[in-house]
Amino acid sequence: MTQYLLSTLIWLPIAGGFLTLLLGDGSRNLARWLSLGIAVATFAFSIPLYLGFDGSTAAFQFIERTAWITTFNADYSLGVDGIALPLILLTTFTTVLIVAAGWDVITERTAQYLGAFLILEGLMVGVFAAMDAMLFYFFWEAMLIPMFLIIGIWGGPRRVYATIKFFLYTFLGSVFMLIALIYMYLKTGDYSIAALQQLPLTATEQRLIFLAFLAAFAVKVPMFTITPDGSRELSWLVIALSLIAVVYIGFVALVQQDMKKLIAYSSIAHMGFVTLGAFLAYDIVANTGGVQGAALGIDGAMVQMISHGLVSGAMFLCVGVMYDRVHSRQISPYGGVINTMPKFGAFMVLFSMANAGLPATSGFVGEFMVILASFKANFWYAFAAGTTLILGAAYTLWLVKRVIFGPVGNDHVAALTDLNRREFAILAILAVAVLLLGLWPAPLLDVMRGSTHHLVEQMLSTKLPTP
Amino acid sequence: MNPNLLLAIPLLPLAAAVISGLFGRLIGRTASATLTIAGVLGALVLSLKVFQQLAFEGVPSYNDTVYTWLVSDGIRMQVGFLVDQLTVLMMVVVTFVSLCVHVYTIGYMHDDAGYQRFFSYISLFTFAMLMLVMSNNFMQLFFGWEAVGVVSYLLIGFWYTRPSATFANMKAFLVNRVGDFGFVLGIAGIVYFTGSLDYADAFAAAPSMATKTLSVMPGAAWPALTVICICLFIGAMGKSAQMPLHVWLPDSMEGPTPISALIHAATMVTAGIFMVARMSPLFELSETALSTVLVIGATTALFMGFLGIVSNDIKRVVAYSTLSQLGYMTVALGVSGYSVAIFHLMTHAFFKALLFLAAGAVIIAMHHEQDMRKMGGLRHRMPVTYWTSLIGALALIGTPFFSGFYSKDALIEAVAESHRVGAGYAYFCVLGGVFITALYTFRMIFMTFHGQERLDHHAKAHFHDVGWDMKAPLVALAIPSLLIGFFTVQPVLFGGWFGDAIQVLEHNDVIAHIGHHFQGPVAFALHGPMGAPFWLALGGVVTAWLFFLKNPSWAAAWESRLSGLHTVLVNKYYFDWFNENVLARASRGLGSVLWKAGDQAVIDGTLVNGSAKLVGWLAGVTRRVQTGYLYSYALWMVVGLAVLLAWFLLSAH
Amino acid sequence: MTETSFAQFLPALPEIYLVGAICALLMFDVFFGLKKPTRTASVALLLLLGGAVATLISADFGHRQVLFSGMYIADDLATLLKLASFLFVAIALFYSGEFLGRRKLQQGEYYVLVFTALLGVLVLTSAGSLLMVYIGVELLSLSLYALVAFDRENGVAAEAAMKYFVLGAIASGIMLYGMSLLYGLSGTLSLAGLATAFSGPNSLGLILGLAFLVVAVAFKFGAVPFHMWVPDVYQGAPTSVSLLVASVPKIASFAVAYRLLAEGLGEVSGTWTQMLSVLAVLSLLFGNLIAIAQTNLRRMLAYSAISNVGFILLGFVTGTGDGYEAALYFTLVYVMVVLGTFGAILLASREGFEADEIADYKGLSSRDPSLAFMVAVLMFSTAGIPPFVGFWAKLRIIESLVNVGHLWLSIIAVVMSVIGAFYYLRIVWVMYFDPPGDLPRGQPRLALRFVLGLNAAAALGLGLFPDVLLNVCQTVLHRG
Amino acid sequence: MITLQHMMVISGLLFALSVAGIFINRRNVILLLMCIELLLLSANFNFVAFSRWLGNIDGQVFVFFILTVAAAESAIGLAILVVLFRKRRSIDVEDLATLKG
Repeated sequence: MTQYLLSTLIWLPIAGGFLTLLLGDGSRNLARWLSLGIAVATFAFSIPLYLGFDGSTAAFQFIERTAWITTFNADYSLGVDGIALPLILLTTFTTVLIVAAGWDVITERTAQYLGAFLILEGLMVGVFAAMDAMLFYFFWEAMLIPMFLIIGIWGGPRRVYATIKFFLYTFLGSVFMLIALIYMYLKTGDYSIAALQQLPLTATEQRLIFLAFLAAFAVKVPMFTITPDGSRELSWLVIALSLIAVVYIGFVALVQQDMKKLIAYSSIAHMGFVTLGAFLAYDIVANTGGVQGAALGIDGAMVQMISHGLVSGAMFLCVGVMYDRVHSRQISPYGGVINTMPKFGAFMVLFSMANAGLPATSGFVGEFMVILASFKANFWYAFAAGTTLILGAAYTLWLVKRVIFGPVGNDHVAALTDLNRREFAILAILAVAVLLLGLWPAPLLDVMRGSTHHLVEQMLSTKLPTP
Repeated sequence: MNPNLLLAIPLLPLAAAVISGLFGRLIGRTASATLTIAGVLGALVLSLKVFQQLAFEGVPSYNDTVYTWLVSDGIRMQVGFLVDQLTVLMMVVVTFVSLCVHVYTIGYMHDDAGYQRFFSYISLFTFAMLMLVMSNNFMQLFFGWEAVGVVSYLLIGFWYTRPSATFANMKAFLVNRVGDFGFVLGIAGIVYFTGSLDYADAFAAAPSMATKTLSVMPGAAWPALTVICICLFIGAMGKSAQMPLHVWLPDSMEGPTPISALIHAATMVTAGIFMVARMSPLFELSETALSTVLVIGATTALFMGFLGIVSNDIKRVVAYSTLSQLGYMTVALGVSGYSVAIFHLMTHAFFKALLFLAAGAVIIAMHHEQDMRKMGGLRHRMPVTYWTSLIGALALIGTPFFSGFYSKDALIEAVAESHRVGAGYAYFCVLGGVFITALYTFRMIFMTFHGQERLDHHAKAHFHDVGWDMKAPLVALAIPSLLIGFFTVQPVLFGGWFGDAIQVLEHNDVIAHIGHHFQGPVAFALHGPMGAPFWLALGGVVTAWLFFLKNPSWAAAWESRLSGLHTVLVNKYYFDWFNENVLARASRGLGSVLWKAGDQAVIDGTLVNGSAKLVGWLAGVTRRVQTGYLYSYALWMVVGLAVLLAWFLLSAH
Repeated sequence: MTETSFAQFLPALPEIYLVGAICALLMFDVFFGLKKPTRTASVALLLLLGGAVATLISADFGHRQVLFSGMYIADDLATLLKLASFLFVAIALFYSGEFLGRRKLQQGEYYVLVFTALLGVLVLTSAGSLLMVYIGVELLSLSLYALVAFDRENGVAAEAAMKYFVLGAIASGIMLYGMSLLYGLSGTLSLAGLATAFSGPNSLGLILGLAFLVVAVAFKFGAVPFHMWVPDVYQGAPTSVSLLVASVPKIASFAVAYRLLAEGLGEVSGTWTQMLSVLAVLSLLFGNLIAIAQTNLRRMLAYSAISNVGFILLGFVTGTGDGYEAALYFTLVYVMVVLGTFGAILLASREGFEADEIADYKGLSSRDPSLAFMVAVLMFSTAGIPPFVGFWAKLRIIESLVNVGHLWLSIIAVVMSVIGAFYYLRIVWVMYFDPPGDLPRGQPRLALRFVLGLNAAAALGLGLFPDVLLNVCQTVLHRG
Repeated sequence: MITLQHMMVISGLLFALSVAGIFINRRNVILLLMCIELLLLSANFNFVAFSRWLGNIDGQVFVFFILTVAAAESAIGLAILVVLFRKRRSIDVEDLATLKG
């Protein structure tokens, strides 16, 4: 079974998704239970992945390899390292919650909604598990389709333009990555990421390829180790963008009147920490002459990514809970929600605190680690990153103050009903996850250790001939 | 020392908090109260046990890890305890005051719907504070640091339907976050040099850090340890409400009074003082940092005292007094008198908690009336409260033999002994502060308990003294307020109680200098009237008597004569005005500008929508080439052919 | 006639068979089909399948045979293209059946014209001389002109036919002029002869002749600026004819380009690849841009075709076997998907509702979910999004371009295909995000739906397992 | 002496004339058909000339094919013209512009 574990994690939800699509809305309940079953089963299958994983080594595990496209020498090769594993777990975990969260909220085209999410899940696992660059790109691009449909059909107002924009600009970003991949393939004759990492490249090539990857904003951090010298040279760009994301977006989030937008902006700021942490290695070496801190930054980035998935997801769910009742995402129609929804209020405050990076919640771990690491690179990096302590708290707590606290704002709020059992369960599971990760992140870090160290080595290697 | 015993100390309140928080409605009011009180009582008893072991049984101090939070890049982040003399003193103070507050809460919150929630919060707070003081590393310190912040956020906003409360709690959290911002940078700096978060490693590396520099600005290399210490102190400024980060504390009086006693007198605000004392091996090596501490503390001590004179809200007077006293403690830190800072912290915890709880008792008796102008003559109506308050007030102004006298007098002498940059200014401030302290303290006592009754009809009709559930804690706190200084000044200050917990360089050791003249607590107290502080305090009391009891019209006259100064004071030096109208407004304005100009106009408008529009426009224009007329189609073909021919023929030849 | 001489004709069996089939179909229609036209349609389908069999019988895999003094080439490429042509024409006729019946176009002549057009395609795939190219082109074109105008009650169709005819004739004239120049320079009409004749530096006359021929090829493909007929014909012709024009002739165009340029004039590829690169870029640019502004689905597909032709031409621009292979793969994939797209239009259409405006597809996902799903698959495939086969087609072209160092061309190609993705997405958007209004619900037409489903499934299947078709293309061109 | 160059010039002129005729003529479709014949003629002229000059018969064979095809082409062109006229009552080129954009 473990032999095909990754394939199962990819194709089970995809097949389940198609099955759900086939069921259609005629048997809505069946579709719900089926998709929940599939999501839970997928999550269950991802647990042996964690249990059987050896975190002490950087080697890929649960490897599957079959020839796929002989013409391109591209293989269907899957495997996980310490960096992919947590992301896969996050994916399978959140999908269960997403399916449950949409249970009776999505009344239109329920089956399509659930099916699209299951398919998306499979594709995402594929993205994380792919060891072949072409396979990675294949899954990566294919993800656009369910995302396009999900945003377009079930998104908010102006969703159609939003989803078209989203699709085209993501597509534009990733085609450059494609050209870069092809370019390298033509030099190695192989699409396997490991082979691409061995490929010698000139400084200019590395620079361009790095930028192409950046355009696609590759979630696959290890991809950047293909161009260590290019990364070294252009890491300032990523760091600058990250810090801008943290500070600039912090201010922008402060003035949002739409809760969802506010959370979306805060999510950008959090992702700024991810990219910041991932690219500190070069500055750290330049500044301190040692590597300590580089892996800390990458670890922090990873924890931040996982935490961001949980916390932002939870915040969006909270907005959804209110939207289902009042049908507004603006802040102004609310106020004093905690009076009528005490349980919900408690959750919302908890997740807001996590969003503001409070210790003992998952939101703290990654931020703390990245700030520590960024000090090693440059005092001002840490300074700029540290402002999130103030800005993040400011926009989050101001949101909480205006929405949750205060006297009952109006009749809508007065008529609110507290969480139902399903909503409670979902938020409670997320709350437990957020606290668990915050109180004891060691298991997560243990899994990644080997891989992050390997990653740092790769980043700090050079492909240029020594002069 | 038994690690399980140590572990039980913070976990008992935590467990009680979790149970009464999550299942409070299920188990009921009484059970929640009993449970949390039992939890804190357990913590107190165990703390005393640890105290006994350390103080009398000669058990060495404890420093070990409970569990590894995470390991990344060889940096171990752990949860662990360092229990030495400094820690155990804090533990006892925290759990004792907390216990009093818990008991007091039974009466104070009796009619409140959020009874269980309140107990849960204060127990949680006790847990967070214990984690803070017991920590043996910076990660956990920061955890406790932020955790007390968030619980105080919850507590200040306990009455969440009051807009003023939700505003105050947000303000408190944000201002604290400004401090934490500095704090986290300081921690990062320590990790930068030591690669470890443990105190022990940091202290061991302190001498080497003192020789290193950080190039913060290009070309300017700053002494690393100074940068780190100042960053850490910024954290302390937030938590211990030092100017200019003090603004949250007066506003936080929006919370229920027990909170004020717990958070704003005894525990949370002293976290900063404790932290600097804990970091004495680092601070000692940076004169610049200590001078900064000294000046900021001195300024706070004097100028926050002034505000107490003009405030009419009984709780706010105590709050400004707290600010001022925190300034005193900071001054003590600044002159390397860490032990006297902690000593004053301890005595202050008792008498200030007492004053807060007494004020709370008055407020409850007056049916939530906090304006002292509507009180007066209450000493007959609530004698227990009056007498305990008086004890607290006398302790606060430093009456000989009262606990506050020992700590404050030693503190002032320590400042006098110091030759650090800023010590002169500090000496002036702390001496002036003595007069001011006596003035506002007795202004409060006189306006509340003496003179004519100025109660309105409603208050008079419904007035009823508080029950013994609230009086008992007052008495329980009055005893140490009166006595603890007398009994502990010798061992704590001059008996080497702190041992290695606090490290002072020999040439900085002002306390040792005072110790040469120390001949026991009685002599020390009798020596009091020989010094300026005693007469200044007496002057303050007399002035208060003249202006606010004997001739209240004088107060009004002086008020109008000094109306400019008065306005400045009433507006609290315009700090709030500045923060709200300049800082907050500028941030929101910047946010709006960035959003509208940056996000909407440039990114969305120009880059995203603009490029889409451009493509759409091009599409509309180019489609017109297809006119539908055959001859134009033919023409395009011919033109195409001609251009191809021309191009290639010309380029070929 | 001896046994061996008969064997000499065997490689030409597909064409011979088709000529016979045309006669048979004419006769059948006269005797049996006039009263029940559906019979003729069924027979035509059978005959096409027979043609595929005949192609297989005549094929001699892995060998290249040259017949009739070099006029006729039988190789793997020809076999593949012929098989594909038979198959695709059969699918096209199957899709059109209902439509033709409804529009009273189901007459024997229609099928005969389709067959003659197909004959033109077959001739082109095996063309070994300029004369054969000319004959093939004219066979195909003349049949198509007639087919476009086949619906005599439709003035717009006649207009489209007229434009097509006039422009096509000009293109023929240009091609002939170019052929005459090449003939004058080399003294031979055979493509093999041309290949040996030109090897030195390019003379003025050669450039002249090449330019004329390139223009003619570009016209057949419908590359900018020789594309003007494409949108008008796609929109004006009866849908079944648009389907035909959009599909199989692309195979013929590939064959012409390959035989004429790659094989015949391969030695001077430097010149014509440059010319083609200009046309390819223009096609990508204008095709994608103007398609965005369209409201008529068929017209939009026409511009989409123009942009896709840009991709095919980019394959030729490489001037390498790798690029030709990519172009072949792209052509086959494109034709397959475009068949499905037009099939979907035919399935959606009904009496009085042509379903050729984009707005006609509003809310299709709720009116006819399975059709909407299939259209979405085909659209995503054309846009080049994995896991559909269109992705590999584009990837293959870009890879061949990067391989010869044409980085800029490949960047233009991908950027334009991102812009192009917009109008494919708009179809999905209209189907899935817009409310249906009072547009009619779907009709069952199960047979058509089933085959269309297979068509869409092929787009997915070949996308998941692209190796099959990629290997076929590789084999065909490398051994041939 | 008439040389190949003369022939080429003539055929070039014929070609240019016919092409010009096609896009300059904005009136009548029949004129277009005639221009197309002229276009084919220019190619024929070339073929014959080259064939003669090269002493190679292939070109002249080609011409026969072109002539035949041209006949078929004219037939189809005229047939389309008839259909068009029947529906539109006009053979004006200017009127052939319902499909555009």
